[in-house]
Amino acid sequence: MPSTITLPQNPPPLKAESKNLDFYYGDFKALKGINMPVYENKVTALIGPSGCGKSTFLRCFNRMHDLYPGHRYDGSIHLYPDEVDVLHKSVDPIEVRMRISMVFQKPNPFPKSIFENVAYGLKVRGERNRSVLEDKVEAALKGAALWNEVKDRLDDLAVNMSGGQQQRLCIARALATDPEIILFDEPTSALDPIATGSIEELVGEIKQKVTVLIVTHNMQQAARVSDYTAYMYLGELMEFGETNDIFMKPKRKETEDYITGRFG
Amino acid sequence: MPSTITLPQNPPPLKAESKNLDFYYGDFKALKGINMPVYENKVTALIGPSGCGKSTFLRCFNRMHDLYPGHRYDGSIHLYPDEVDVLHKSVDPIEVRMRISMVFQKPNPFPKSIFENVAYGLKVRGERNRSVLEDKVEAALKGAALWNEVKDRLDDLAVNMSGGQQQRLCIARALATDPEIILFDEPTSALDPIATGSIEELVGEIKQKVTVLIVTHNMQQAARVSDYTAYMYLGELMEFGETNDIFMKPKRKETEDYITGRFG
Amino acid sequence: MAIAPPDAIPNPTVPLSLGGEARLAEFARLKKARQRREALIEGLLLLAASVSVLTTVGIVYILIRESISFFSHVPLWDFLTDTQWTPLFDDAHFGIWVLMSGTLTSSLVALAVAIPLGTVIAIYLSEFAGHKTRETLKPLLELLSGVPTIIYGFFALLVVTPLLQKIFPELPGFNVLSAGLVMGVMIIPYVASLSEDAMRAVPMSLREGSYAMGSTRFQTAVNVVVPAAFSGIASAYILGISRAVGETMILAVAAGMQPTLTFNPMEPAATITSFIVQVALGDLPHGSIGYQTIFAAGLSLMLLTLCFNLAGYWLRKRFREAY
Amino acid sequence: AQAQVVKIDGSSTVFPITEGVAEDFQKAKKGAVKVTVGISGTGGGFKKFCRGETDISNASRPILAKEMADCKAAGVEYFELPVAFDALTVVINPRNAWLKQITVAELKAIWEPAAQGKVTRWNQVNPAWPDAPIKLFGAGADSGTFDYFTEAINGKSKASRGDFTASEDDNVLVQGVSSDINAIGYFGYAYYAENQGKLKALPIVNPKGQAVAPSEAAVLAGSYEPLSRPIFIYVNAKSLAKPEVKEFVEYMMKHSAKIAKEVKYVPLPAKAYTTGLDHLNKGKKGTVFGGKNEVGVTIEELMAREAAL
Amino acid sequence: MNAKKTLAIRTVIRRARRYDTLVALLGLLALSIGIFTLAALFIDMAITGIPRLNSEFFLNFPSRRPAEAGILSSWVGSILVMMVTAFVAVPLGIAGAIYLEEYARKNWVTDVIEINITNLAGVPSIIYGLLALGLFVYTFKLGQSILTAGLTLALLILPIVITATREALRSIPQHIREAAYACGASQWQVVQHHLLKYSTPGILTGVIIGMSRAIGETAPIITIGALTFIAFLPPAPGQLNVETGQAAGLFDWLWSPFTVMPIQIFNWTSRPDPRFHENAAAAAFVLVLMTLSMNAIAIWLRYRLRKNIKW
Ligand SMILES: Nc1ncnc2c1ncn2[C@@H]1O[C@H](COP(=O)(O)OP(=O)(O)OP(=O)(O)O)[C@@H](O)[C@H]1O
Ligand SMILES: Nc1ncnc2c1ncn2[C@@H]1O[C@H](COP(=O)(O)OP(=O)(O)OP(=O)(O)O)[C@@H](O)[C@H]1O
Ligand SMILES: [Mg+2]
Ligand SMILES: [Mg+2]
Ligand SMILES: O=P([O-])([O-])[O-]
Repeated sequence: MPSTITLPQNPPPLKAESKNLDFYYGDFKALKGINMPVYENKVTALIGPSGCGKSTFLRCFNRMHDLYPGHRYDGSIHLYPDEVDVLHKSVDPIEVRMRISMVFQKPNPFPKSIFENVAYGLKVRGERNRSVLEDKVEAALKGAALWNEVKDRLDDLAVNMSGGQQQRLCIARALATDPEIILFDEPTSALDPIATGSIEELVGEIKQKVTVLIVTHNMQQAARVSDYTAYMYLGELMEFGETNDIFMKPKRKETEDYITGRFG
Repeated sequence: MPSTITLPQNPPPLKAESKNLDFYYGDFKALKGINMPVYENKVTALIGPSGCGKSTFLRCFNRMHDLYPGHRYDGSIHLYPDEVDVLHKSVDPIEVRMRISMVFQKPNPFPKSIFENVAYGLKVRGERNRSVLEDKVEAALKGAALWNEVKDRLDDLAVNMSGGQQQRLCIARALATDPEIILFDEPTSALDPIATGSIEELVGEIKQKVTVLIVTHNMQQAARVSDYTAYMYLGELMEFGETNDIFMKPKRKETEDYITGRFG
Repeated sequence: MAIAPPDAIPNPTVPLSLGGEARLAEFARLKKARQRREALIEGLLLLAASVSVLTTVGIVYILIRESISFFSHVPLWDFLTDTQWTPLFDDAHFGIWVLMSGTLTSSLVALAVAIPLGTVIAIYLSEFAGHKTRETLKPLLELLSGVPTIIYGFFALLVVTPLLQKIFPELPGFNVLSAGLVMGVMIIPYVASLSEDAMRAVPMSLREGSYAMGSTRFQTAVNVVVPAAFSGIASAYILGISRAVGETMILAVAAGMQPTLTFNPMEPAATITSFIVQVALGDLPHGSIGYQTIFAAGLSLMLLTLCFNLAGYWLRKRFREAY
Repeated sequence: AQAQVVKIDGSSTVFPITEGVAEDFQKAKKGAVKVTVGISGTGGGFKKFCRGETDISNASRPILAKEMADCKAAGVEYFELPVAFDALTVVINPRNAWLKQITVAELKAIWEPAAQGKVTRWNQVNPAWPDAPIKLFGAGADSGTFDYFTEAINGKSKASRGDFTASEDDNVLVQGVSSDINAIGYFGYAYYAENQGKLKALPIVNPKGQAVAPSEAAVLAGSYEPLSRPIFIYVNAKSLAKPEVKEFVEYMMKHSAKIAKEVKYVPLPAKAYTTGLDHLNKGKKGTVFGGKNEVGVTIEELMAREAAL
Repeated sequence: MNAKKTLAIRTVIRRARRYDTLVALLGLLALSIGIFTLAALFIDMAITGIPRLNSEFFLNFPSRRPAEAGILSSWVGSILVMMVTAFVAVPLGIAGAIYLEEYARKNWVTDVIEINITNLAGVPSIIYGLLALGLFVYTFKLGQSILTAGLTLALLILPIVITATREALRSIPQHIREAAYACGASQWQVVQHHLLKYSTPGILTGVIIGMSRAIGETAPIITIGALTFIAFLPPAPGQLNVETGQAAGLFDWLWSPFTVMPIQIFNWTSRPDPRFHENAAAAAFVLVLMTLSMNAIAIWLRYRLRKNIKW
């Protein structure tokens, strides 16, 4: 079944684009021919019922699946402006991950200090200069709206913070390396409403600087934070369009059923 | 906030009743002053958002919490006709459990043969007579609509059956001892739709003989199988009434919000 | 081992000016370079992992090499059927059964202590004891396995044997019984600790199922927990058996090293292990038949433990935890 | 650079003496010379000695023809220096009231290879003795004690029954005999002397028909026969070129008498030690026993032979 | 429910509960057998041995005079041997475990290694002694040296270290690895920056338990032929020899003859003079104290330190 893709009238510059993307967990085909644009400095939400392949799709962008044997990509995801295909086998997944950060469902700070958590991406990139590190950590923590809360205890263990703070820390960690895209996989599903609110706000802010791709199972959240929405079902992209359109006048019956809660 | 309890016009005989039931996990008060009737040979469904205390309440009936240190009851659950308070500390929890069976969320057959699984409760009750055991096992398996599928392989290991069969086996195990009440804690949440359907059917049948208390997170299921429904929220019983009433004309806004999916 | 960081910080690492094939080639080059480093590390790690294999190969090689020379002097048939073991005497006999009988008898005595006690302790700790009790008693029990075995040996000889002689006045000063009993106590923690781990790994839902049927702790333990944890418990037993069969110093010190073909624990006996140290204690004239004898004995011991380990492997495969 | 180490190995019987000398010597040299003393049994000691692995070998019997050949093949020449006399002691449990003395023939009946599995009760040896099981304890097959005892009793070195508790560790034997009323065992006199409370030494009927218990006097008088034996050290002639070895051996010859007494052996007359030194200085190598384990050599005979080298 | 049925059920329950009591009692009894043995052993040694424990006992070499004999050469020997053991077993064990847990793909090679490690853990220690004798002493000609003993014990405890490390690695949740990879870390960086750090308590526990096992091992050391009177210390690097004026090399001590605590104990107990048995008891007391405190530290580490790493 072909996807219903409604491109915006004046499309913003493309940041990435998946082309005929199939994905296999061993013999199981979890993604089926996904074609989808990702626009620069916009938030794109992936929605769909549990098991439809949202996370699978998201994790293709930073080649997270490479960590597990038997996981296989087919097709391509092009990154703009240089148009490199991140799934191409000559491309080092580590390089891809250096350009595309990720924030996970459950906050997963390293059991290290707050400072070291944020600085980690920089260290991996070879940055050793302490003052550069300090500046970038501060900027990232400010960007993640966490600086005021933690500036006096940068050496405390990150795992002793609250869930919401931990998730913001993970966002700071992802921001610190100036990525081109940040992937969010249900970043608020382990958080309470207040923490959720602050993360949503944050996503709205960081899109000034970086392109965001976010998986969520919460329709309201998708509606609140995203500019574009993709509805997936059974490994296929059913519908893609501007968020307002998708939620107000979905083109497909399936999308409408899902959005109105009649199903799922 | 007082519960909204709508008793039926011609109430059937009471089988059990919780009175001012509080429950504590250590310092955390998980149940707050629950008063609720359970009618004989009826199915009562407990619904409510995750974490509201449904399982906690259910497990008070067979004193399952006694297995863990620091879990504390306050209040009472009376069992009729003899009006014994199952929570009273002079009452032996083992005796309570012999009168009130339970079926769990995940099928949990013992690593024994099918026959021995079903016969287990009888053996615990001191039954040694092989022919009595055989008769009762057969009756229970028939009651759980499993007899035809397994009668030729009663000596096979129970863990080699499918999930749905295993859950029906657990029901047979619970039925075999002629309990007065059977508690179901989300018995179908680990099963596929077909297995779910057969379990729901089964619940409808066994209520001829035994009183059923069932926890479910699936509104449709509650509507389909139960005669009475209790809606719980944050450890409190919000509303109790006949299932039709609760689903058609809930008395409280919260109940309505939950049932219509506006929340949760 | 510090890994050189990827060359540049700004993204992308490959300049935008490059295009098409050249670009991909540059990517491939970078990837290769990193993969070489990683492959080198992986190789080193693999090397470390194979040390254990080399150890086994070394053991097997040494045992077999010396045993081959041994069996060129002593017919295998004699080795297996002779009822005397006097390899260093003028009238040399090489009946391994003499040592096997000692090994088996002492192991049986030890296991008769360790397996029931260890199992009961495991059941108690996992199903009966409260959290606090378990967390204090289990470590305390595990200390038992930390005592050097030579000390157990003297304990058996100087404390336990005299006590036993009060009960059995006929008991000789060196006997398998006393050594075996002490060895059993030494093995208890191995059996108990591993069995308890296996029992505790049984999911609570299974226990709840049993309790919900109205069973007691004992009924739950015996009918549900133990069968569910069977393969883990079997591994614990196998480890206990390997320990018993391979224990050396307790037997060397307290069991008398008397090579007689007997299964009576009330008598002194030599085991494979105690024979090896006994010879090692004295002389090891490299290349002599005496030297080769201990390797032949060692090979028999190795085969014996291998049998048990294979049995354990099979048991684990056959009775994988099914919950 | 390897430190200067004097390597000694061999007999457990001789060990206490060598160990004592080593201890005092190292103290006297303030740790500049290191001495290791191993216990491999006489036979094991000679194996290493004749491969040139040790400087000095302790021996509780003379070097045997086969060992001489080994040494020769490896080009190892040696000096033979007696250091003391020992009374190989046959012990029984102190509660054993019926055994007063024993003859060599009776010992042979108990210990000969043919007795294995057959002679298991005391009355099988001598009908006058009770119908009780015999519990046997003896030196391990690598020890000079075993060689000497089997030679003296059974007439052939290493010819013994095998079903007894054998140990290189004499204390194991002490423990065994002292805890069993039906036990009989044998080892060096020193171990008996230290454990007199736990053991009873059995008088042996000597070739002259007298029952003699082991004692310093009996050894000196030559009446504790055939179980009196000289014990030796053998010194590698090449090693003697090393100053520390030479120094050690000289020190040993001067102090053996005192230490032998301390560890309950019978010291040789002072002349024996000076003769030994003499041999060293004059380069008189070799053995006076001709590769045979002779039984019943008395102190005088030994002195005479050594003097004649 | 009628009264008769209730009564019947109560009888059944009461009967069943009797077994509960019985098993609880049996369990406690069995536990106390173990713990009493430990106590008896400890007290027995303490009573005999403690009077001998003074500074001289630790600073004297063994001697034929029981009152002057001490354990200097043996405790120094034990520590040196342990150093070699740790130096070999710890890096090898950790590296091997990292390979198996993080790198190895599922194939027959890893299967072989896997089965092999399980088997090695069950190989009697005396067999390691034979390996050392045949291989290190006679084939590689390392002699009866500290090096030989250290290597032997290292092989002996390798499976313990590997297993402990693997368990520690396994207990690190996958999401930590994913987080690190998502930051652009390479596989080795993930190991180096994260896995090794977070598994330290577990690894340490395994290493300590392995070392406490090694320090008490007697049989393999006897097998390599180290039952010897040693009244000197191995040469310290740079130590001047009074006679020759030569300085000892940095690693000379590796080739030095040695003795260790269990051997010293064994030696003393096999002496006729009962006063040596007091020495043996005292040395045994020291050894047991050493192993028990190592075990206690390991257990403490396992129960406490692990709690400090939260995910
Ligand atoms: N590691 C795996 N191996 C095999 N199948 C997998 C694996 N991970 C996911 N799947 C399957 O792939 C499909 C898509 O899974 P995915 O996790 O992408 O769903 P999702 O849309 O993120 O769902 P959710 O909202 O529950 O997170 C599902 O059918 C799932 O069962
Ligand atoms: N063992 C426990 N210790 C402490 N708190 C607990 C425990 N079990 C449950 N709780 C808490 O008690 C509350 C009620 O839990 P309960 O499991 O009864 O919820 P529930 O309604 O059954 O939810 P669900 O639909 O997710 O099963 C929750 O806040 C839960 O976190
Ligand atoms: Mg997902
Ligand atoms: Mg629940
Ligand atoms: O150790 P031996 O003196 O008996 O050779």
